[in-house]
Amino acid sequence: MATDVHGSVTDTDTEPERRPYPGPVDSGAAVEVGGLVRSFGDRAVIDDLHLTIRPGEFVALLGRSGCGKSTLLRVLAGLDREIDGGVLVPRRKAVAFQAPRLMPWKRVWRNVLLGLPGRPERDAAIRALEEVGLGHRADAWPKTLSGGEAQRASLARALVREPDLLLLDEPFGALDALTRIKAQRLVAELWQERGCAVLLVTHDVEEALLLADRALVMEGGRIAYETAVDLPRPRDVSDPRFGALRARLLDRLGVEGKEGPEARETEPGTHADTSVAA
Amino acid sequence: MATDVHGSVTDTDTEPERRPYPGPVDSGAAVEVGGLVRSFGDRAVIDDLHLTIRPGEFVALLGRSGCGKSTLLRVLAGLDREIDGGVLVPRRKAVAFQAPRLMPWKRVWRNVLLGLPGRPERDAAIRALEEVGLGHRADAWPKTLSGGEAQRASLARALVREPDLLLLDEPFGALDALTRIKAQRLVAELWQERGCAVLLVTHDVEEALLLADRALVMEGGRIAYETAVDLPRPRDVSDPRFGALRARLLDRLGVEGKEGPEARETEPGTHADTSVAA
Amino acid sequence: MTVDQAVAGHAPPDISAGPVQSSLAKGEAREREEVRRGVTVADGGGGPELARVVPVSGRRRSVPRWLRRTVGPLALLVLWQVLSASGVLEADILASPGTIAATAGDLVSDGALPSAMLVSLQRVAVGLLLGGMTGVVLALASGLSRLGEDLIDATVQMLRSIPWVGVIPLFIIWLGIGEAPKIALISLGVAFHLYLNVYAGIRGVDAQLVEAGTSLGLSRWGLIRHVVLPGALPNAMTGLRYSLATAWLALVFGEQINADDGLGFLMNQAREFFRTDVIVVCLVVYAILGLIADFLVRTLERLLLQWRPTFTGQ
Amino acid sequence: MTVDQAVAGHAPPDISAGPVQSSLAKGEAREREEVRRGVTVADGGGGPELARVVPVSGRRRSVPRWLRRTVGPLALLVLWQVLSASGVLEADILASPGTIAATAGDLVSDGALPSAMLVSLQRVAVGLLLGGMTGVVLALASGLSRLGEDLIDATVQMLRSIPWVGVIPLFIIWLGIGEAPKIALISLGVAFHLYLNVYAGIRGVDAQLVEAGTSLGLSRWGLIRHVVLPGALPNAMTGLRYSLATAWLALVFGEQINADDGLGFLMNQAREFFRTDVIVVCLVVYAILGLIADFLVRTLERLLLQWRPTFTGQ
Amino acid sequence: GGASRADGGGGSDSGTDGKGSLTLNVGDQKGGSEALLRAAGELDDLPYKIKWSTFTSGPPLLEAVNAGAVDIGAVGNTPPVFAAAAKSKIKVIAGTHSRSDGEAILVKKDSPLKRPAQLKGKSIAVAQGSSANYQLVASLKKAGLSPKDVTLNYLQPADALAAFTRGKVDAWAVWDPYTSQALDQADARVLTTGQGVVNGLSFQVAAPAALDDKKKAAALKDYTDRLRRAQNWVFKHPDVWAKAWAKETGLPEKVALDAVKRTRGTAVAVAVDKRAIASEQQIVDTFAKLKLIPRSFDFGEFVDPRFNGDLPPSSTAPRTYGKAR
Ligand SMILES: Nc1ncnc2c1ncn2[C@@H]1O[C@H](COP(=O)(O)OP(=O)(O)OP(=O)(O)O)[C@@H](O)[C@H]1O
Ligand SMILES: Nc1ncnc2c1ncn2[C@@H]1O[C@H](COP(=O)(O)OP(=O)(O)OP(=O)(O)O)[C@@H](O)[C@H]1O
Ligand SMILES: [Mg+2]
Ligand SMILES: [Mg+2]
Repeated sequence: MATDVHGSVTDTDTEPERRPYPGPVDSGAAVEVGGLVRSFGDRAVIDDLHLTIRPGEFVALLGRSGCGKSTLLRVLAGLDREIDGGVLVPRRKAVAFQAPRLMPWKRVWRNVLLGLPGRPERDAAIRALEEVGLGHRADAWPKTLSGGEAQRASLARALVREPDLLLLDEPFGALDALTRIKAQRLVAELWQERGCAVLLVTHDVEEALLLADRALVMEGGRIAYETAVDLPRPRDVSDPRFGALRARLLDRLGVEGKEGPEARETEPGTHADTSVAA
Repeated sequence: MATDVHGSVTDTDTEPERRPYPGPVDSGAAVEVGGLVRSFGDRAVIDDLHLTIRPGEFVALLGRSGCGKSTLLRVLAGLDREIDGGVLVPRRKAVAFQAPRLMPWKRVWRNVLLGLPGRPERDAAIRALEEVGLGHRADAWPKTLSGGEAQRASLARALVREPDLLLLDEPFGALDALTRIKAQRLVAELWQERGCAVLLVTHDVEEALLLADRALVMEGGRIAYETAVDLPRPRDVSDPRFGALRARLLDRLGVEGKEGPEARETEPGTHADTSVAA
Repeated sequence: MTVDQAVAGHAPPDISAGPVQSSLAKGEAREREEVRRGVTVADGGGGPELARVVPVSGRRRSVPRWLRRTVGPLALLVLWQVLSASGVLEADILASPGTIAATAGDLVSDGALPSAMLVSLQRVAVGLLLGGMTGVVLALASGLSRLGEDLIDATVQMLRSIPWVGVIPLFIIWLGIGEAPKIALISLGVAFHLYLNVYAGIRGVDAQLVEAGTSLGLSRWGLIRHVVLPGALPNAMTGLRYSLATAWLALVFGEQINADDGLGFLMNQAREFFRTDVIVVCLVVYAILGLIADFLVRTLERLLLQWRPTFTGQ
Repeated sequence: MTVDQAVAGHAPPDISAGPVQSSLAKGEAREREEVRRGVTVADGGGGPELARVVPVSGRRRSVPRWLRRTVGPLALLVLWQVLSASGVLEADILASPGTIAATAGDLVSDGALPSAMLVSLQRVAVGLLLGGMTGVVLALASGLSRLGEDLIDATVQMLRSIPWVGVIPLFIIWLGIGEAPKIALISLGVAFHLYLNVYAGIRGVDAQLVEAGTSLGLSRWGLIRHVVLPGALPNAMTGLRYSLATAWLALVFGEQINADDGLGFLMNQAREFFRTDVIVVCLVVYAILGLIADFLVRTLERLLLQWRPTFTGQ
Repeated sequence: GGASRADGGGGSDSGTDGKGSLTLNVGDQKGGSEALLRAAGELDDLPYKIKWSTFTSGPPLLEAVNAGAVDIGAVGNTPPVFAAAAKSKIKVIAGTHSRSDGEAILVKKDSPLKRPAQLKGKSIAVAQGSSANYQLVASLKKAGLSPKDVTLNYLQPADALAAFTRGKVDAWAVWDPYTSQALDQADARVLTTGQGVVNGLSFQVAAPAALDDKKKAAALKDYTDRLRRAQNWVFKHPDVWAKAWAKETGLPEKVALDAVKRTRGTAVAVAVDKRAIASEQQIVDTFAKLKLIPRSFDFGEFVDPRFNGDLPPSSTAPRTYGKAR
């Protein structure tokens, strides 16, 4: 397992904290969040959130739409600093935003290379794009991409980097089943190879359970539920433990929890017992 | 069932066709597409596509990312006219685009009412927003919405209209499991009540099978596969016929087709037998 | 696309006749639905009224752009000629195009106009360069940082509103009566225009893209180069449009200062000497310069803004 | 947000020391990974180097915006006073702020300045109104339709580059020497500025939003009102900035024609009779007008563009 | 004076004086005819209306005359030449002759230049096409120089003042009241004046259309008579006039008084006779030679002598306040 390694302390290289918060600072963590608060106006979207991610850990973040997942990611990416609380993150981060956010004035391959150190070559971009099945669109302008293509370009852009923390905000949401599987596999492989910490926001419980070491559920501005996914890899959705975990998570997410280990086999996917009236 | 009623001919009120194409023009169809071609540069993204949708029919459109689904929708919405071929669509259409496309300069509730005839009241918008769980954000500026919230606002905007054809481009892609179920239910209810034709682009095979009368798979610029979903409503994912259909569709979409009716129970969701190497 | 195009193939939904809609109006809709679905299969039902999506050919615009754009100016010219010929526009109000052409011919053949253009062109070139750099640098300073904005923006907004004719004496005192004050005047005009537009452009760049750039690890300069400046480019083009025109317009004032050649001088002199025909020739030259500037900027825009699928269409 | 903010809490990834990266570089990455994961648990591994995300307080800007913006102009004023007091700026080059204030006081107390301002203000108001409407209507015509563009745009681009001083004689002939030519001059300046910016704004509206509007069943006018115009608003604001300044600047020329009052007249007369101090007072008035215009437009922007989360921030 | 303005309202109506159905449109400059007539009390019993229009200088005023927007206006001896060269619709109907001490070439007090001949190779500021332009050319000619022997720096008075003060030019050819002002404020001294070099004439220029209108022509005659009387009044009351003039223009009173005594007050109304035409023709020919106007023409065609009547000939010596400063 990848998550059981945490080593000695590294220097954090920042000024002393202004507002001390509980929790270890000098652990060998990849992410250390303590007492984080982020408000828009009166509404505290993130409210006293605590989170530690170990180096090399793959964490999935689930939660209702609008619960503050993207906001948390922006804070971790260092993009939103109107916060209270302590946040320690690696210097080297890569983000795939929820919206693709490609620079419209750069062709796709240039978008992929944007910000890379050195003088990366076009080939590097093409290779990355090919991995997400976009090699043929490398020279396109971003605004001519389809929704899924743009999302994949954005993913490729995040993945060519070599970060210590990879932040992925619903990176597979606009992909069809097959493309999604391939992209998931790609992320899993890269994570394995590089050993970076990953925080993946997703709405797909199975995706979370297939990929992550740990699944978090955000609610009320904090991590309301957390479960280790201690299944051996490669994981199999047909594994009863998988089914149990899924049921528990879906239950936590408010989808009617008929699903138990015993009901699993008749309740596929996230749609559980959804029935549409007619 | 809603789809077995088609009545007498209505006047199409258009000039005679310039380029005759096979297929009935005067049928009581809600959408009539014949020999549609749409090229970007040399690449024909839509290539001799034929499609008929009956009034009140709910059609799901699946296909690989970048296969031309959104392009087809834009043509049907009358937004893209650099085409060859014949396209007949109702005058009254409503579209929820893949990206939310909210007017950033109008508060959410005003976005919802945009383009409605008469002098619709704020209340109408609030009600529509509440149905998608966004009542509390009615006064927000679009750019402060979360991804899922924006998508729901866009959906609400399409649903307050009373079209003869409702075009939905992955309207639930950014929603969490519970919100998604609610939104699906909402669309199903409205469709039932209004009897409009619906074309739903989705990547979720189960979603397609739960909602649609017919599922299409687009490939190579045309409708490569088509299957009626002749299951009684309300539908149940645990129904063996449902499983069989899902397996067939997934197979058609390129996800390794171990799924058969007999394997269904151990292969939940769209992820079929995906396993992630570790 | 234009509104023309957008609306043509897509008649607005003509639902206005129906009763006022409630949000997701249920009652009325249900009744209609029942009729349609055959719960009361009264008339056998019928599909909705269909409309054809009329294809437009992608290459329908066979007349090249620049040619179509000459229509307006040409029409103006024709109008002028017609009015002159028909006597509506008397010669002492505005000479006919023919007379003007003759005067222009004289001015060209005696070398006055070419030499004036040459002299002015040099001034304009230098002024554009200096003013352009100043304007862009100031816009960057004040567009990119709050401090810069606090210091620069109000100051520039203030100075920009000053009529430069009034400052010419100060310019003479500071810069003498050689080329310096002329070029300074041109530069000032150019700088202010570029400043205003580039600044607005920078402040109009989508914050989401700036965030994305930051998160990609772009350095400050990288962010400017790859995100902020390209994002401000459309506005910068408007600024350039202005600047090109302004540079030539500034000549009228700049070449009041101890000049004995140049387009501005020619025009001032003509005005001083009541040479209406020469004035009109100068005006025509200015108009042509405006068309050239427009053509240049359009070409630049086509090259630099091709990524931009805006309302502009094509 | 500004680049400052964006970059400050987020040091650029310092990977430059590493070897050149291949796309999703596998070989080298794998080695590192093995070390880190403990396949060779050599040094026990260590987390990556962490950096604190330094919170910024949301209400850190206690000094109000308009106050901070006075810094630049005030600094200029102080500089002027210092230079004057220290004798670097001799009185015959540029009188000291004190002298100018005294002159201004005289001009105010004898009613010359207030009456001039009042007269000019009326002209400016009418000119702004007429020119503004003309400019916006032209911009709409040419921004919204291809035909309009073909007919109007090149023509306006051409006329815009014409120096209006040169046309004053024609104006006198056509419009007489009353209020008409003065207001015409102001209107022209205003119209061209608004045209240019609004047109650019319209042509910069996101085509996707226009599509969305069309698909929502907006009529042609609805599309203009709800999509195109709001989308062009940021540019229109830049145009307004220009227009406000231009309207006052045009007075300098407009009030050469048969005027015996007005700011432009005051300035022209002062120039005619070497009243350097009055000229400077006029310049200062213009500068203040510029600041007021800036303030007005900023306020408008705050009201009308609050939806716009751009690089502007706050 | 100045209290009797009929309506002091803003707008372009600079104001109207007098009563009656006939309205005379008069083009004026600040501190010009209107101030003069008012100060002399000549506006108190007008049998027709005068509508004043104010212009910054002679050329735009003549543009307005040409356009028929004003009926009459006063300008110097040079603007009519250019206006006539451009075939403008103007007629010179009356003149005044004053001393030409105000038309001067100025140098700095500490300048080594003593005689006009020493101007060779020097840089001289002058407003192109102004009366000073002719004066300079004529003075140079008198000193045996041609314009090619010097560097001409074309500058408007306000700009020239700056250049002259800061020593960017060696000399400055200019007219009153600028001459008085420069002498007073800019450490200047007179190198030479236009006395005996230029004709010292100023003109009333009318629109032909107004002259063709019988009633207007009569009013014009009355108007020029009033001007002549006002001119006589000025000579007798230089201080009062200087004060009024200074108030109108913002000139320092001392400068105004100097200018009045040097030039303005010395004017006598004269006929636009053969001699006046001949001296203007000289300007025409000079400018034609300098290519400032495209070709020479007959200035006489732009003169209407109908009001010459009993006026003294144009050679009448101007008055004088004794030794000019
Ligand atoms: N700038 C802002 N001003 C006000 N409210 C905001 C702003 N940005 C985000 N919010 C609100 O904060 C809440 C959390 O937003 P966030 O984007 O983090 O949601 P999310 O968990 O990512 O949801 P989704 O799954 O839909 O993307 C939302 O309700 C959103 O409307
Ligand atoms: N304006 C354009 N110019 C060139 N190519 C385009 C343009 N618009 C779309 N395309 C291409 O056409 C193809 C189909 O696009 P479309 O948006 O229809 O895909 P889609 O089926 O909706 O995919 P997705 O599921 O990813 O949204 C894509 O490969 C896209 O890159
Ligand atoms: Mg989100
Ligand atoms: Mg799509």
